[in-house]
Amino acid sequence: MAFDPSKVRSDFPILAQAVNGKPLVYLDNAATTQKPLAVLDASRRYYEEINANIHRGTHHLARAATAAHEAARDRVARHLNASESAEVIFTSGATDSINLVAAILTLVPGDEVLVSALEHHSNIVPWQMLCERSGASLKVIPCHEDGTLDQDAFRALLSERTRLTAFTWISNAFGTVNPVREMCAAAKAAGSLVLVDAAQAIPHVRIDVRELDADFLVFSGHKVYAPTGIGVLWGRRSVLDALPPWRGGGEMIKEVTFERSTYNVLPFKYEAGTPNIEGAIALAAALDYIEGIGLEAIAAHEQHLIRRAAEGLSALTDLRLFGPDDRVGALSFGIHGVHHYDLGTLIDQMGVAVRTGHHCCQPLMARFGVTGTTRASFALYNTEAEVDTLIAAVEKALVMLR
Amino acid sequence: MAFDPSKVRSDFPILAQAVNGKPLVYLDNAATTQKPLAVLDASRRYYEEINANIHRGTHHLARAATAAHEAARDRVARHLNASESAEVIFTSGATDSINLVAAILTLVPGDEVLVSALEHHSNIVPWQMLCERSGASLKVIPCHEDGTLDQDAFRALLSERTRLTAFTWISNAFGTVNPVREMCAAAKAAGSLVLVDAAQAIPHVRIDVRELDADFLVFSGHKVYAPTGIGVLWGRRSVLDALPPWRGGGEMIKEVTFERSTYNVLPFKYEAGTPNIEGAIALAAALDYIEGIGLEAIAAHEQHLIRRAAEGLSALTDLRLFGPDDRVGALSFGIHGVHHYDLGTLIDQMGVAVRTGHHCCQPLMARFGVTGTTRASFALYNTEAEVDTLIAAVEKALVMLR
Amino acid sequence: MSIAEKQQQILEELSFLPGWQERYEYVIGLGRQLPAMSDKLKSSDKLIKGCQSQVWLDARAEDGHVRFSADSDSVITKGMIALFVRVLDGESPDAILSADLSFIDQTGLKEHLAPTRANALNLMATQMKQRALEIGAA
Amino acid sequence: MSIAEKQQQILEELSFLPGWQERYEYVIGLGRQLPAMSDKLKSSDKLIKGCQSQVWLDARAEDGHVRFSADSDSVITKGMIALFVRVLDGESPDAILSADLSFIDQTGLKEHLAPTRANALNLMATQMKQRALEIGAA
Ligand SMILES: Cc1ncc(COP(=O)(O)O)c(C=O)c1O
Ligand SMILES: Cc1ncc(COP(=O)(O)O)c(C=O)c1O
Repeated sequence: MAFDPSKVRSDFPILAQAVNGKPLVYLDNAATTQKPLAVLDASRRYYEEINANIHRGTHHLARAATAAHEAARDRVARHLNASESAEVIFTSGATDSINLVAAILTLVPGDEVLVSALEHHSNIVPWQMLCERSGASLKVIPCHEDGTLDQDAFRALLSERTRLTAFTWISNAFGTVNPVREMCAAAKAAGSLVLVDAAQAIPHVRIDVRELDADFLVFSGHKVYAPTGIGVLWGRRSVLDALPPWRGGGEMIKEVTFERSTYNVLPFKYEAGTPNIEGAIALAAALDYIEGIGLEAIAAHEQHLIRRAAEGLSALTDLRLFGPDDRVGALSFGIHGVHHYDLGTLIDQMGVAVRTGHHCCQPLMARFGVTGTTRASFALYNTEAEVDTLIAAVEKALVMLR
Repeated sequence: MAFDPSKVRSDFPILAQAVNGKPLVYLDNAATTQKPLAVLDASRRYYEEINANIHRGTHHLARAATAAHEAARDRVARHLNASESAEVIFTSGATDSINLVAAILTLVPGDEVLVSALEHHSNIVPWQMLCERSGASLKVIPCHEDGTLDQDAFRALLSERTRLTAFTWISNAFGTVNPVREMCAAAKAAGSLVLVDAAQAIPHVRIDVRELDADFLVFSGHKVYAPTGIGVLWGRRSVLDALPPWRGGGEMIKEVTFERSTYNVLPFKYEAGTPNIEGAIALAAALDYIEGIGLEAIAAHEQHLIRRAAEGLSALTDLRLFGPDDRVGALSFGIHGVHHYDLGTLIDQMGVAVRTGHHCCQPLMARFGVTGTTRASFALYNTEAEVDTLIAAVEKALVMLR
Repeated sequence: MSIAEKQQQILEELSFLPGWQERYEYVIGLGRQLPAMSDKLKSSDKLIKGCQSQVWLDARAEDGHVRFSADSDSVITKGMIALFVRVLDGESPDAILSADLSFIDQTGLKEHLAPTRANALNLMATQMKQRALEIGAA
Repeated sequence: MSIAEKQQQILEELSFLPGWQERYEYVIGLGRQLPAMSDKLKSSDKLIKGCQSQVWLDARAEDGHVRFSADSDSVITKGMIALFVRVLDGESPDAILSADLSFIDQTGLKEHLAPTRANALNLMATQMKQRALEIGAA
């Protein structure tokens, strides 16, 4: 195994608790991750030492807060290998980032937006709203029985009408890893803009936006050990410079008169109002934290756990695993004759936290003819013993339910 | 004096520091307030004890986090005396809240949006963008020399074409308190929707949305001792129920198919994606904190300080105070022949943090023929001694500059 | 037995079950025993859509009394509904309308439920009263 | 005196001023001594708009050398520009283009400035080199 999770568990005080008298086994990491002390301390230090409103201040605290906020932007840019920090726009989360892009694009009837069958509602509904507003149409890349996308169908759907292609790097429901580089290349060859939803990728894989060659990439801080309320839109400068602003307000303007306002440059053009300064700083601390352990070591550890879980669970009668064997992060399953909600309720009584339901992927659930699944998802602090507890809890619940 | 600030200063660790060897005197509270330990502890406790993604979770932590988040909504609703908690929508800040309202309104050419000359850019630019999009026109309520709004002109500007009237409760630049109840009544009598910007009001005055009778009221958490990245839109149910959603994504939907999505009820309809759960909980803690001291006692204390500052400063040669005598929260001044930026730079060297510049109110500055002012703004933890330090620092800077 | 007596009986039965496991087995057992509704009856106007599980509720008049049937795709949810059915089935509309259904809070079961499910239970109680009202007025 | 020598001289002058107050008085004094630009010269193409203060910069050729004049509504900003003007005024385009202007970082003044003002200083240095380039090429 790549690294020893027992060494890092003490960084996460929440994990030490008992639920219903049993030790908490937190396997709902695809929904949100827990936060290490380094991140909590960074937030707190910000407020205890340098909190001030940023950018326009002349005083000492305003200078310190501005410098820390911009250093956080640099840190994110470095993590993504962006060409410049100004391409990193802070938002309130992945959903906010996707809505930003959907709001600033102008489409006309006949234009097409292409999304995949694996998408989270946050990467579907904004495009539906854009299509409704503009008369463009939404096309869907179908997926195979094993939860991977049909690449032939994808290529057949691409045309000169495709204005924007949006797909997730890793499926939050099934853990499917899409061949994002190839998909970006194909979409761009067809002349489409490309948005990659990295909400699930950010804690598990190395992201290099220059190598990826997408136009937009989004993620949320809370899924990568940072707080809620902070997210990122990375956008290619040449694309964003040509697009209009979205939210209006302080900071995003150059000059305001009642007759006419002119807008600021990137990244401020898209950051109206007081940003989540603390959140940005804590996100930078979270990236420092995972890089301190090593993203590759974390990924290897998580892969080991997810394989162990898949093996153990697939031995149970009538259990069906969704998604391909080389899934990352999330493991989804269903059990014939057992409702996922009942299973989730019972294993919660045993201290095991998993997510049940549609995982904000109703169209994907419909495609597989289910109303939901049970999903265990993994983070750097999970252990082999926790995987074994999960399997034993599911077995015990099945005895009660059948 | 209503209460003794020395008793609460230890709740704010940041205030104990020295800047350039002098004790920090933080008088930039209209830009952002400092956070008491009770708020920092509430954030931290959330992450150390119950952090999970909310609403759809079956497990113990998800239940606890959901309950805490909804209790925070109830707390805000109670603070505003809202008819129901569902009228409280969490956003990322006041700017986000105003943009939300501007985005969901549909206007046509001939319609008018009325704003006041006192507004912050965040309460101007979203309406300009709405007017640009729709062909409606923006009208401006002018202000008198003393920085109060011209109420006769306001009434003359109201007509059956006025679709929305937006004004601030308290001016961030001058501390002017608008007669919001009367203004709401007049605008509603003319058939207009009304949005009240309570960004500056929230830390200083008691807000009762039922008594106020506006349709929308917005504020940011960070200006009322809560963290950055959380804000509120209160909206009247009958109005919001009839308006379309804005951001699309998880949580705000009822059912998603690729053909068509249906939307959730209030407040979720306007809360797409994972919200700033921690921020909402910390905001509730901040409201508890100020109510624990007593909003009326805080207001009386701040009034005492601002009057002392106004008296002391107005004794200085060539100094001009902006705004009316009964200003609240912020005190703005200019000194003939001295650039506000130079003044701010020098008093910062003496540990005094004020804001200089246009305060995101360029049209108001233009109205008064200045490029900016120096603004001292007050919070519950400020003291008489700090006011005296401010005055002495300004005097010393003037000696250096003249 | 009155509604209050039936509620008391349920609370007594549960008092013999100290652990979460026995209580859940009891609820699951109730869910199993409640007859399934025919697919014909499961029309969309009978459907109460929860966040995670679906519930069907039907009510009809029989000699001035209300007869309930209910179903769910989740057996635990179905067991919780069975508690209500056991208490209210066969009672008069008036008795149902004036019943205090807060006994469910005393079962200690609600604490284990997701807020959405707990809300679904409240919704369920409201719906049963609503149907009783319609039948009483008819 | 070469550009480097002039910079050295400024750093020496500042080294006699230990406190922030003396250093700011020095800068303010430089700002006062720098002649005001005529309103005619203060055209919008000469304006470098900062966040808080405005700066006007003019450059013209004189016998193959560059003559700078500058102004600002903020006297501290003007004093900071005066440091650059003192160093670069009257030099050849080539000398200006190859000058290392990082001496400003060693003055310790930049730490006291808002990031916007510090950026404005960098912008100022860039602009002065840009004008020198234009004059050299003309
Ligand atoms: C009156 C007023 N409105 C709106 C805002 C915008 O608030 P935020 O930047 O938190 O979105 C401010 C903040 O300065 C303000 O003072
Ligand atoms: C793949 C994917 N995209 C987008 C989102 C939305 O993220 P957020 O709710 O943080 O905005 C999620 C979160 O579940 C996700 O898993």
